[in-house]
Amino acid sequence: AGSSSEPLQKEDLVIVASVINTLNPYFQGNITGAEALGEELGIPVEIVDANGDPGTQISKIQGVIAKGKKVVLFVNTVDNSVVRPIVDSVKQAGGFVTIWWNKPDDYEPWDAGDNFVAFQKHSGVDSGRCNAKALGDALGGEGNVIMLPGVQDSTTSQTRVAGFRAEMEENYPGITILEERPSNWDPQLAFDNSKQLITKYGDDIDGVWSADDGMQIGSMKAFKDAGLIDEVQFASDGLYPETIAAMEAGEPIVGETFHRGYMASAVGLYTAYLAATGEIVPSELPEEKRNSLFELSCVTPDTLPDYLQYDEPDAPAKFIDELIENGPWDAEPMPLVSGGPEVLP
Amino acid sequence: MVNATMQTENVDTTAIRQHELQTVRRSFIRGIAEPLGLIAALVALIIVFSLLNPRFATLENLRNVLDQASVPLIVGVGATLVILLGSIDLSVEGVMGASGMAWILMSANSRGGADLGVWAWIGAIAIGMALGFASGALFTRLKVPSFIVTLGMWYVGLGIATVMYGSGIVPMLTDEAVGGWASSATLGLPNSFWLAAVVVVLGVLTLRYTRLGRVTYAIGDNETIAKGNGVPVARVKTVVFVIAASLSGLAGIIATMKLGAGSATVGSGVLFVVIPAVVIGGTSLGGGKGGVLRTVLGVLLLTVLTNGLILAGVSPSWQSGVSGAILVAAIIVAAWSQRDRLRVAK
Amino acid sequence: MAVRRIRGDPGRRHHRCGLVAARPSASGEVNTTTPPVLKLEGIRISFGPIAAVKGVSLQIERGEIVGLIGENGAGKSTLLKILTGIYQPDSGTIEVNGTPVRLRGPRDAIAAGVGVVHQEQSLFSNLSVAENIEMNTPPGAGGVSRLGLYRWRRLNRDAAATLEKIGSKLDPRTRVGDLSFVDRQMVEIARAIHMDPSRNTTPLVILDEPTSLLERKETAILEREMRKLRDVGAVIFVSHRLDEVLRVCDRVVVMRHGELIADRRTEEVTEDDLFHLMVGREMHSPDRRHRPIAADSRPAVEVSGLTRKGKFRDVSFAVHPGRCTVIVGTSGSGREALSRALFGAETFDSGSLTFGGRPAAGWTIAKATNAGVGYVPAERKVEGMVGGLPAAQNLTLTHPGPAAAGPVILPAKRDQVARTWFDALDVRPNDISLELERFSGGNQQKVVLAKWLNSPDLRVLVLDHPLRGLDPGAAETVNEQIRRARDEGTAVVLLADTLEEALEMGDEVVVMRDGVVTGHFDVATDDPSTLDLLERML
Amino acid sequence: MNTVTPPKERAAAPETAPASRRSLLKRPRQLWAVTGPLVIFVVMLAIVAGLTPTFLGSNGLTFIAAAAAPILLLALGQALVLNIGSIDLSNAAIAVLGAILLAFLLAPLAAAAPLLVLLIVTLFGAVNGLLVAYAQVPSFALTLGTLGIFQAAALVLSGSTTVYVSANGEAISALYQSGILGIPMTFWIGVVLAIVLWAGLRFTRLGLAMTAIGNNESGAIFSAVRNRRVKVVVFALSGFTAGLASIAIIAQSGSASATGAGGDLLLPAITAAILGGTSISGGVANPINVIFGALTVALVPIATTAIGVDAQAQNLVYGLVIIVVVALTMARTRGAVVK
Ligand SMILES: Nc1ncnc2c1ncn2[C@@H]1O[C@H](COP(=O)(O)OP(=O)(O)OP(=O)(O)O)[C@@H](O)[C@H]1O
Ligand SMILES: Nc1ncnc2c1ncn2[C@@H]1O[C@H](COP(=O)(O)OP(=O)(O)OP(=O)(O)O)[C@@H](O)[C@H]1O
Ligand SMILES: [Mg+2]
Ligand SMILES: [Mg+2]
Repeated sequence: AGSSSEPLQKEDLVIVASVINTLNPYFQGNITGAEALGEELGIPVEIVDANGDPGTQISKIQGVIAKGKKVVLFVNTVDNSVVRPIVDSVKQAGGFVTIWWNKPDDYEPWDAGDNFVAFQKHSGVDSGRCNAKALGDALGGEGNVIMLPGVQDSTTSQTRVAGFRAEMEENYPGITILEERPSNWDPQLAFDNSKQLITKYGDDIDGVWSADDGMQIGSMKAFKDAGLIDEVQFASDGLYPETIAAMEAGEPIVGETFHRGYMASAVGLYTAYLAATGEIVPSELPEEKRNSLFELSCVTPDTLPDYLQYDEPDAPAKFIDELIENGPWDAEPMPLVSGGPEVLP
Repeated sequence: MVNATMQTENVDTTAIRQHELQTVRRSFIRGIAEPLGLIAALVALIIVFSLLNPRFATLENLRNVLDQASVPLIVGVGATLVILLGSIDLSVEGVMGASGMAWILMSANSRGGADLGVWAWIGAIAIGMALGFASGALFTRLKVPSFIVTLGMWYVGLGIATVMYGSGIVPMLTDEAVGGWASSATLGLPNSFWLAAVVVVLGVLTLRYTRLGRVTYAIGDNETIAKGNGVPVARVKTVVFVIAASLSGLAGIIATMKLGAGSATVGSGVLFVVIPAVVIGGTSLGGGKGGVLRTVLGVLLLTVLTNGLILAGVSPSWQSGVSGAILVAAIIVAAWSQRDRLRVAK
Repeated sequence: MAVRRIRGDPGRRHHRCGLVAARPSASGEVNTTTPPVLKLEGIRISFGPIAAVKGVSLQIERGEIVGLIGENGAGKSTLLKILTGIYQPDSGTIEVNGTPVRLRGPRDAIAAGVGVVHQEQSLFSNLSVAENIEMNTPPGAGGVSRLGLYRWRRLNRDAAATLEKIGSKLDPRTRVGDLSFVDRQMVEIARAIHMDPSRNTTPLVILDEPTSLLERKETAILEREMRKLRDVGAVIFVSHRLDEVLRVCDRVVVMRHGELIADRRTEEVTEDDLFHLMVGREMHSPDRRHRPIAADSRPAVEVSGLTRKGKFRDVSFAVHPGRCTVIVGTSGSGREALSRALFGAETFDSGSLTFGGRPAAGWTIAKATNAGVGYVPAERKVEGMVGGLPAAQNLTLTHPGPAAAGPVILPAKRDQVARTWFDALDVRPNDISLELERFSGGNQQKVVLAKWLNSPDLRVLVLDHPLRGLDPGAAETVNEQIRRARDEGTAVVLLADTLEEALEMGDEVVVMRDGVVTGHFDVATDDPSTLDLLERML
Repeated sequence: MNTVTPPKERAAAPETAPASRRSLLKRPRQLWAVTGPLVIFVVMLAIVAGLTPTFLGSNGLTFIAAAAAPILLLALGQALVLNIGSIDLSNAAIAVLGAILLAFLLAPLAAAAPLLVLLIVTLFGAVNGLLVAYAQVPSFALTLGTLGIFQAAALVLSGSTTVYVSANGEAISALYQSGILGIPMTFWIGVVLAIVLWAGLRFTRLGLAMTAIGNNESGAIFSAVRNRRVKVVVFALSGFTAGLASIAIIAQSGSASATGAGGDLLLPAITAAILGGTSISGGVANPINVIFGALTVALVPIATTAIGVDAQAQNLVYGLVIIVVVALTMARTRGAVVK
């Protein structure tokens, strides 16, 4: 029983951002973005920590919905099983939701109606390709690489892995992928796995790819401890502040991808907000604006300075100004690139 | 009525003596049979893995295995004490997170703040002790099963770490010397292992030579009887929980130091290594039977297994299954000879 | 001091007249200077609605051995648990050696010099004999631990010395779990009398039914040891074996329904007097009717050449319906293992076991039960019952009879069945929904027995020390039930506590020693004496 | 000399009141044991409703019941296992494996799929039971091992990816989407099962045997209780309820994956069973109260959010609340040993 036809008033709204946990810079960016947007729009903000658990994510969101205000919701999903129940609840309560990163393949926003405003993400394949290119070039097209994916059945990790492997296969035939060790987005596990792989392959390893910067931090420490840090090149996704510091300090990180948590939540929430206030009618939007892939920038040590501006203290506010001026699909530096679903190579 | 008096002075005790000798011998054999089985299993694993990958049997890998074993060993000593009581401590990962995070924030790190040096260690372990004390006190005073108290304390520890982490950047160790201490070697073996070895020795001595240790066995065997013998049961249990949590805190520091970065989930996965290790070692979950050295064997077995499976190239998807199957096989083999129609195994 | 009024007991006088006066100790000297070792005044305690001890006053002098007797559930153990600090009385005062004490816990009692052997075994089976003996010595005081560190050699030496005192040569390093039942009881006694010599308290040693698990020779050792304790302190001795009490004690006090109702010097009373005081009726004279084997009867159970390695060897006998065979033997004779083999609780290696002519193949408890075998184990609390379940559930657990229709339990019918048995066996309290663990030992035993008697077709009943811990009145009731079952055609195999019991109950007596049968008597025709049996046992 | 009072007649002995008169009201402890879990849930719900008045009006109960459904189903099986003094650490993993199987099988088998899955997971449970009973190993260690095996099976079977129900999912998802009194059917399945199990424990010989084993297994063995078979049945039932939880998972999300919904329910389900008054050392279980235990477990995270606890402190509060709530509902007896 959706009630999407009547535009909602600001006073009736609450901005809600649900994150997987609060323990890494990306998820904290999600929170920052929601808070900045709330301030700009003058709408109260609630943060929901899923604590890494799908059940908790669903029930906490439902708890917020049950408080009564109409939700403008951004969900960084723990996994794709949470999407249907969350959308159902939001729909029932007449709120609006944008889902980020994961959703079931067979479930599209337009199947659910206007309350499921959009599904948005950055391309994982692009991220993997970006890293592969940087690593391949840094190694001069020759060498052995190990891979540290995230949680094995996460779509995000799987697309990044697919992109990385495809790029290597197509353009860097001289590079051998020694082994893939899923490290569950966990720096500690990445550290342990790297140690084991170091013992297994010793100085045969020339490059390390991690599916996110958190794991890369763990992996780099293992190579440091083994005294091999100068013989290995690293590439990963996320460009965490820690990674920037490391790159500036000259550590061997050759490739990164740039995207920011605050941008994702701001874009997601703003899209939902526009639908809530009736400024857009989701069912009238083209499919690419409802299942969307946003731009992801490749970063190398040379291009790093271009991106430092986005971590200045006032960057979120600036980005939100840009967002409100140009709309959710044209905000630099993450305009819409294409519609989903993402095609695996 | 029978003859009221019987000559007691000249009771023949030779049969009793023989019986005693038998029992002493029997218990001695039983005492070493189980660990021998474990050692045999460990040796078998080492041989198999060495055949599968020659890199397995190298000094470098030995260092690696010992380094990896250090955190579960330190935690395992505390877990053994708690399990000997017949209780269980699930709070390990939470306490590790809280202490590790406290330690890195009080040491020289990328977020700045004061570098408290030794005081960082003391402060971080104190947090562990406080959590252990809370567990012990809630457990003994409110009589809530340790399973639940420490489950709750797991979340509390994780919560404390999360709150300390706040919304800043990831705290990274800035002092390379500190960051590298755990994994660098003294006398050919990693420092973290030496530290774990000290903890293990202290654990063995505590259990063997202190009243606390002996009373821990007594409580695990039968708490009601222990109370009847004037054993201060509540106090002993609380102290054991404090020791266990302090060791978890120490392990949290070591793990954080190794990682070089603050992470609330620095302990993730440790619980599910340590408890199986204690159990495989042969310490009974019912309490009263087992010991620290057995846990050492259990930890080494599991660490070698993880390491060996990776070196042998077993697919990650299969890994938990292979470990599980080996755990199942190990406990069945260990228990097989003791099967009896009247035996009660919970 | 606030004395709580117990319902139905308004303002009862404290029974202390005549108890306070100093009396000569057994060793002959009159003790006028030293205060009494123990003085109790108006001790009361209740558990919810149950008033277990109702105003007990008692005084014990140095050098006395006081027998404490009473029916099951009279409150003996409860009173003694107050003395050992396990329960705190609702009201009343305790004086030890002239000074009032509050025993807030076992440690206070130990510090006051009270040692105890509890009715239930209370040793740590995973610790060594020495550790068990030393366990309740306060740390530091005895010197076995210094700065919290154990001194093993000292510990073992001290424990060995104490063991020596009671004539036991157990190695103090043995794990208690590896000991036999009897050895464990010796360790318990050693612990109770193990007092720290450096403290000059007058020890009070409490022995709560220490002999119910002991064989004759151990009992004799214990008696000797109790007499020795007279020289240094005093002893309270609880036993249901009245002959023993009369033999060893200087004075006997009798409890009934939580009160002290009599206090006698042992010279003045007979077993019959004590029985009357305890139970309130005359002792029945032992019923020695023995029943011949019916001409056409086939044995209900036939054991032939039965062997289990290390336990028993080549045992043969048969029991006919309506007859009772008693197996006697000392500990280690293998009779216990044999009785368990009959019930399928232990296996056997060779020989054969036949029930009603059918061989017992792959014998298990389930098969035995189906074949109409019942078994009352010696370790009642552990094996005999499910303490946490209500009595009615325990009673109908194995053979529900009308209490169940197929797999479904009929609660009303079940309660009816249970009530019938409660009335028949005079189980007290008469509350079928009370958890069985809350009944006294004798009453528990009645329920355990009823569990088997409720079988529609009980062919063989194996009883391992069924009177263990029962007061003489309860013992009579239980014996009556056993006889009744026998008279109704059940074959009974009984492991008796005493040789008298054996001759009273048995139609046949099988004597075992070291796992083999050394004697086989038909009581009616051979009329063996206890000495005949003893001869073959030792 | 020294006769203090004359021996009294037997009949004069004061006895405890007969059973009929020992009503619940006279035993506050027992009354609390029966009603505690319900009271705790209602009180917590009232607090949440008081702080966020719209909560009950806007489907709050529906959400709680929906979140509680898989927890309840797992907790019911766990309560049975705890009741015999064992523990089943693998049941949540079985639920995940079952969900993956169901997602695969629904399209080809349609209505037969849930039945087949229930059969398979019941067998998994029975294997746990067979090993515990006949190899006589501690269930904690054994199910910890099989937990690893089931997890690996889930990963391998699903190819480490999410498995979607490609057809015939409507009937199953209706269990989540439709309901009675606004409460989804998945939860009602749990309620019905709880009532059946409650009656089974109290009014069948099998149920009595289970409780007897949990109370004193040796005593039960000597009372000719078929302890091993009973254990196999109990673990099989735990597998069966895990299968029902698989159905609830598929009903809710239409897909399953090895690390997705369900796997994290192990500890919440144990907590729910204990909150429902189940003794962790065996011999006490009341499946009906497990319903309220599960509801409370589902309510706690919702409540922390509703009360407005800061996101970063939610773990901390969750941990404390669980301890306090269990402390309040625990069945305790004087002098009982708590491990
Ligand atoms: N913890 C308890 N809770 C409730 N009732 C109890 C408790 N302990 C003892 N009782 C009751 O108090 C009464 C006295 O029990 P007690 O064990 O002292 O008897 P006893 O004289 O030692 O009997 P026995 O000869 O069988 O050992 C009994 O009715 C018993 O059921
Ligand atoms: N596990 C064992 N291994 C080897 N010998 C044993 C074992 N257990 C008992 N024995 C020996 O077997 C013999 C019989 O023991 P058992 O326990 O059956 O006698 P019992 O039943 O205690 O006799 P009773 O009924 O008179 O007390 C004894 O000599 C005992 O020392
Ligand atoms: Mg008694
Ligand atoms: Mg014996």
